[in-house]
Amino acid sequence: MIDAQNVSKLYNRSVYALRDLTLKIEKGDFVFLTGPSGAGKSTFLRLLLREETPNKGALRVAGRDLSRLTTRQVQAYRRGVGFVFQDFKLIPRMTVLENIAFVPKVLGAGSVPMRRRTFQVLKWVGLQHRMNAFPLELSGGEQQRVAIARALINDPVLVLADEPTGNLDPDLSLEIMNLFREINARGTTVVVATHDRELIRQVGRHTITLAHGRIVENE
Amino acid sequence: MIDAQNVSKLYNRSVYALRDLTLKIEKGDFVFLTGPSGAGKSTFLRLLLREETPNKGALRVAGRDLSRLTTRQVQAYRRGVGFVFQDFKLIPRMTVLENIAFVPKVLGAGSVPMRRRTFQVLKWVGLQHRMNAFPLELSGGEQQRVAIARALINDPVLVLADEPTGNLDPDLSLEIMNLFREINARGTTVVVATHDRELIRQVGRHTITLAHGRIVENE
Amino acid sequence: MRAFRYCVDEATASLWRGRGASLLAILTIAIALFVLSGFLVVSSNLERLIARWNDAAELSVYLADDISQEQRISVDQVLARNDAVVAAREYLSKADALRRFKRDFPDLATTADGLASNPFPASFEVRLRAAHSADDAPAKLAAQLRQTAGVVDVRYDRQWIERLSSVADLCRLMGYVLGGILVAAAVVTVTSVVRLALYGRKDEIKIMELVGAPIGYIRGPFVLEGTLQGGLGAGLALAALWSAVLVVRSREYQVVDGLADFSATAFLAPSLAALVVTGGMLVGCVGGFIAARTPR
Amino acid sequence: MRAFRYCVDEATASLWRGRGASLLAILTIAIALFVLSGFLVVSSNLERLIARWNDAAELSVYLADDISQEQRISVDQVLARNDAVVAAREYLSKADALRRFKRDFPDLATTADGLASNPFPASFEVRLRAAHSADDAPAKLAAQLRQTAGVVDVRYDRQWIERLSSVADLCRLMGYVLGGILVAAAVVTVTSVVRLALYGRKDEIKIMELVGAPIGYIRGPFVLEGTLQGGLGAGLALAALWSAVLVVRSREYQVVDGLADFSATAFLAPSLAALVVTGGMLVGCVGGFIAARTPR
Ligand SMILES: Nc1ncnc2c1ncn2[C@@H]1O[C@H](COP(=O)(O)OP(=O)(O)OP(=O)(O)O)[C@@H](O)[C@H]1O
Ligand SMILES: Nc1ncnc2c1ncn2[C@@H]1O[C@H](COP(=O)(O)OP(=O)(O)OP(=O)(O)O)[C@@H](O)[C@H]1O
Ligand SMILES: [Mg+2]
Ligand SMILES: [Mg+2]
Repeated sequence: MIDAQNVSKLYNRSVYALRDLTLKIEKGDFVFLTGPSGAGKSTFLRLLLREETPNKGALRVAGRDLSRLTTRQVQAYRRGVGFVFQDFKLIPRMTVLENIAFVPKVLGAGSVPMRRRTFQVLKWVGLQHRMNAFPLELSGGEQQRVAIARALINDPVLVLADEPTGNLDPDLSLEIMNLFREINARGTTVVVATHDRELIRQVGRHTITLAHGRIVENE
Repeated sequence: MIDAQNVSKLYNRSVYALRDLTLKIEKGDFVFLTGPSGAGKSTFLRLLLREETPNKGALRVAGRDLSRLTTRQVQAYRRGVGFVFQDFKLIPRMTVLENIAFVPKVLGAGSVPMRRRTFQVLKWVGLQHRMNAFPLELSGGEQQRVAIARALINDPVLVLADEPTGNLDPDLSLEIMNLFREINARGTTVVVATHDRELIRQVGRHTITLAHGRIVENE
Repeated sequence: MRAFRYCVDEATASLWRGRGASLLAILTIAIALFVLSGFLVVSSNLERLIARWNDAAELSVYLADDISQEQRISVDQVLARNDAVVAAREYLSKADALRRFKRDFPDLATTADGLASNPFPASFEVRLRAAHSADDAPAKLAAQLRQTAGVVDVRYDRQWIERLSSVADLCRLMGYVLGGILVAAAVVTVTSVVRLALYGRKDEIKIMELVGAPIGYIRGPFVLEGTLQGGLGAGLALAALWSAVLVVRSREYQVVDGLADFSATAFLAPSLAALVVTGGMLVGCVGGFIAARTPR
Repeated sequence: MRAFRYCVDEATASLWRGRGASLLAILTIAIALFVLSGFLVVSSNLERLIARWNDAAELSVYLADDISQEQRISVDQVLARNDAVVAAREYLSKADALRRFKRDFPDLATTADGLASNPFPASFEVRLRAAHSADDAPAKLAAQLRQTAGVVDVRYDRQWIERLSSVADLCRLMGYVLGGILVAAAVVTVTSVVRLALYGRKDEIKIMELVGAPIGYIRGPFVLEGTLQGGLGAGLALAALWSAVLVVRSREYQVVDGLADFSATAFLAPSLAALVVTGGMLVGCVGGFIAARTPR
């Protein structure tokens, strides 16, 4: 599914965020990405969303070279990926419901099945009672769950989650992880960046540890 | 230091974020505020910063009734409080250094002692090498540490931190907590809202647990 | 179709949500277009006025004192035949000419009375058609008249017409300059208003791009919002202008009697009004497009 | 003092950082003020022109054909004594008057030649001072002259003056209306530009408030930024206008000869130019203040 060959990412101030990263993630895998703050976890996920392109090396997802996509292809590719952002990235002027259903709606999903699907994901993350609230009216953990719900609505083939439980208490974190596991069981590839060693221990899956932009452990 | 009498907070959509909260926090205390997502932790801290006022009850900090302050008094009060926001609230157009030194600078701190002080806090949070970066060029954990540094620069009498380690790995989290403990040892009152039970266990202090806007445990 | 409905919904909702900012944008556009089309009204009325003044251009055909009845009639017929050029003609006898001289120069009236004989010739005073007052048809007519028996002299007021058309030229020149400046002002204003309004939305656009929304859906509403703002602004400007015209018309105010008649002030021609609205929408559309293209 | 230096630093830095948006704001202000002060230039030049036309108003003092040398000198002395009203005087002999008649009415020249005696009286042609052309000092002078021996008639061109001043009135009226609209346009534009620019900053203002920054420090830079934008815009407008005036001046273009002389086109008086700059800064300041007051 994911095939990174000698990928390096260097930001403008000559900070190497990733250095010569080579790794393979198979279709259907559930992978934890961990490492200290500033290790390059978010950067790797950002490359996978094609928010950035690598300065060196090739990154292929499902056979496509991400550096070689046109703007339109990028949009289509992103629609197949569910992304949970570290800083949520909700649209403040839209309600919870609108934030979640935005992309399927503009893609022309029928309104009845879409509504049902939206309720379903909202229930998964335990937010059905807040569906008409605006993001700024939600607690940190609630916003995070909206971000998770948005990532799941489209039945993506790849779910990328950046610190999806940073603002959640341990019980809720485990619930969300079970949700990801459930989705993974249905064949979706899942990559989760997290600091929460406790969580990794409890879920216990393939874990890649980064430090200073390099892989230090892969098991 | 903090004296809440029957404080209730109700947001526009008739959601009770806090209900009849009565508690006292002594000067020099180190208090953890915990509880599930949406329990009202951030709301309580926001009341303490006077970002919001309670709908019912009285909230006094250092003898001042927070509902009775003029705009100018509010600004002065806030300068005595160090606040770490759950969503960081850094100013994107300012560098790390400017973000941290902004308030002391406008208050007329001499530029030499201020520079020394700024370097000191940046070193505490381990970010001296990124001081000229802009917030959007930082990883999540780095931004969080900048927010912590800003809260500490003014030698505040009260430090309020909302999920200050949500984006940090366990080792860094413990380091930051040690920093708070150090400050606390010098007489500053510290209130930290967190989900991280592991951290609370390790630091082991006065812990107030909220659920649905009420205190369910206070020990 | 679905895309279009989505854009319309979004754009109107956004206009409504940000009504403070939108109102300011619309007002700014309206004022720019008001001044611009106000200029158009003034200039078109001025042209009409100049045309009317041109109309007043005259050809004087002086007749010999000893002209015969037949000769006079034949001169009259030459004028009648040339009715493509001649708007009106009036016969002024020697007595009439003396009276007119006395009226125009009252301080010389007594002097004129002291004269033994009436020195003023009889004449035909000819009003030319406006359409021809600038080309050489009147000159040809003058030449023809000069050869007609009984005509002493033909005085054709070229200088007066040339002065008028140089005034008209100047008006037009000022019009182009002022019009150009104001169109530039409108474009800059709309673009800046739309862009500035969108600076506040760049995060939103970024998020939409990151979740894979199709480009049309990201930009469409902004373009449409700009277009709507432009159209509304233009409509407002025309409404304001129309009231201004009504106010001017109602004034009982005549300067230099007969030269300017305010009650006849004309509004913009329908096609010009449509052009203003279309122009406003186009400018808004372009502004919205530019703004949505480069949100960073 | 420290607060002020901070505000200046912040405002200029912010202008520089957001130079795209700021440039648009400045340009918009510049165009609004350009049109506004352009109008001021046109109107002040028009007033000067009218004053000059007024200056041309004349008093004609017709003398008897049999006037004695002493009488003529005493009439001249009456005029000389009234030099508060009289700008210039010129003696026109009977022969001069005939020449002028022939020049002004060439088609009657032959007729005039045929006259036995010269019917035109000698006269003093008097130019009045502009300051007095509207009050009744000229009328009093005329009355006095009428009683002077050797004077046949005094013709005082009241009607011409009244027409001119009604034209001037109309110009002034149009000036007020247009000026009012354009000032409104400038205010709305600046306010909206500053406000819109600040919508994008409301998060920042909120954060500053939350970390306890003093109010002056939060608002000061925005107010100053608006003021700077206004001032820069005004400066730009004046520079553009100055070039426009130079262009107009360089034109070899005289309409209705002698009535309007473009090469003498005057720029704004320094005090007016200062007013435009101050006005721009004031408007920008008010806009910045409003914008910083209500960021939510
Ligand atoms: N501005 C607001 N308007 C309406 N409701 C709000 C607002 N802010 C918070 N709430 C609601 O109040 C409740 C408490 O929110 P609060 O942010 O205090 O929770 P929290 O304990 O900080 O949760 P978390 O751990 O997820 O950050 C939540 O149900 C939230 O949806
Ligand atoms: N836009 C950017 N410009 C410059 N440097 C950047 C940018 N984004 C990230 N960096 C730097 O790249 C490095 C890796 O950042 P990244 O966000 O990938 O870390 P992370 O592993 O996600 O950390 P955290 O756990 O704190 O979120 C950091 O040192 C960061 O400062
Ligand atoms: Mg990260
Ligand atoms: Mg919270």
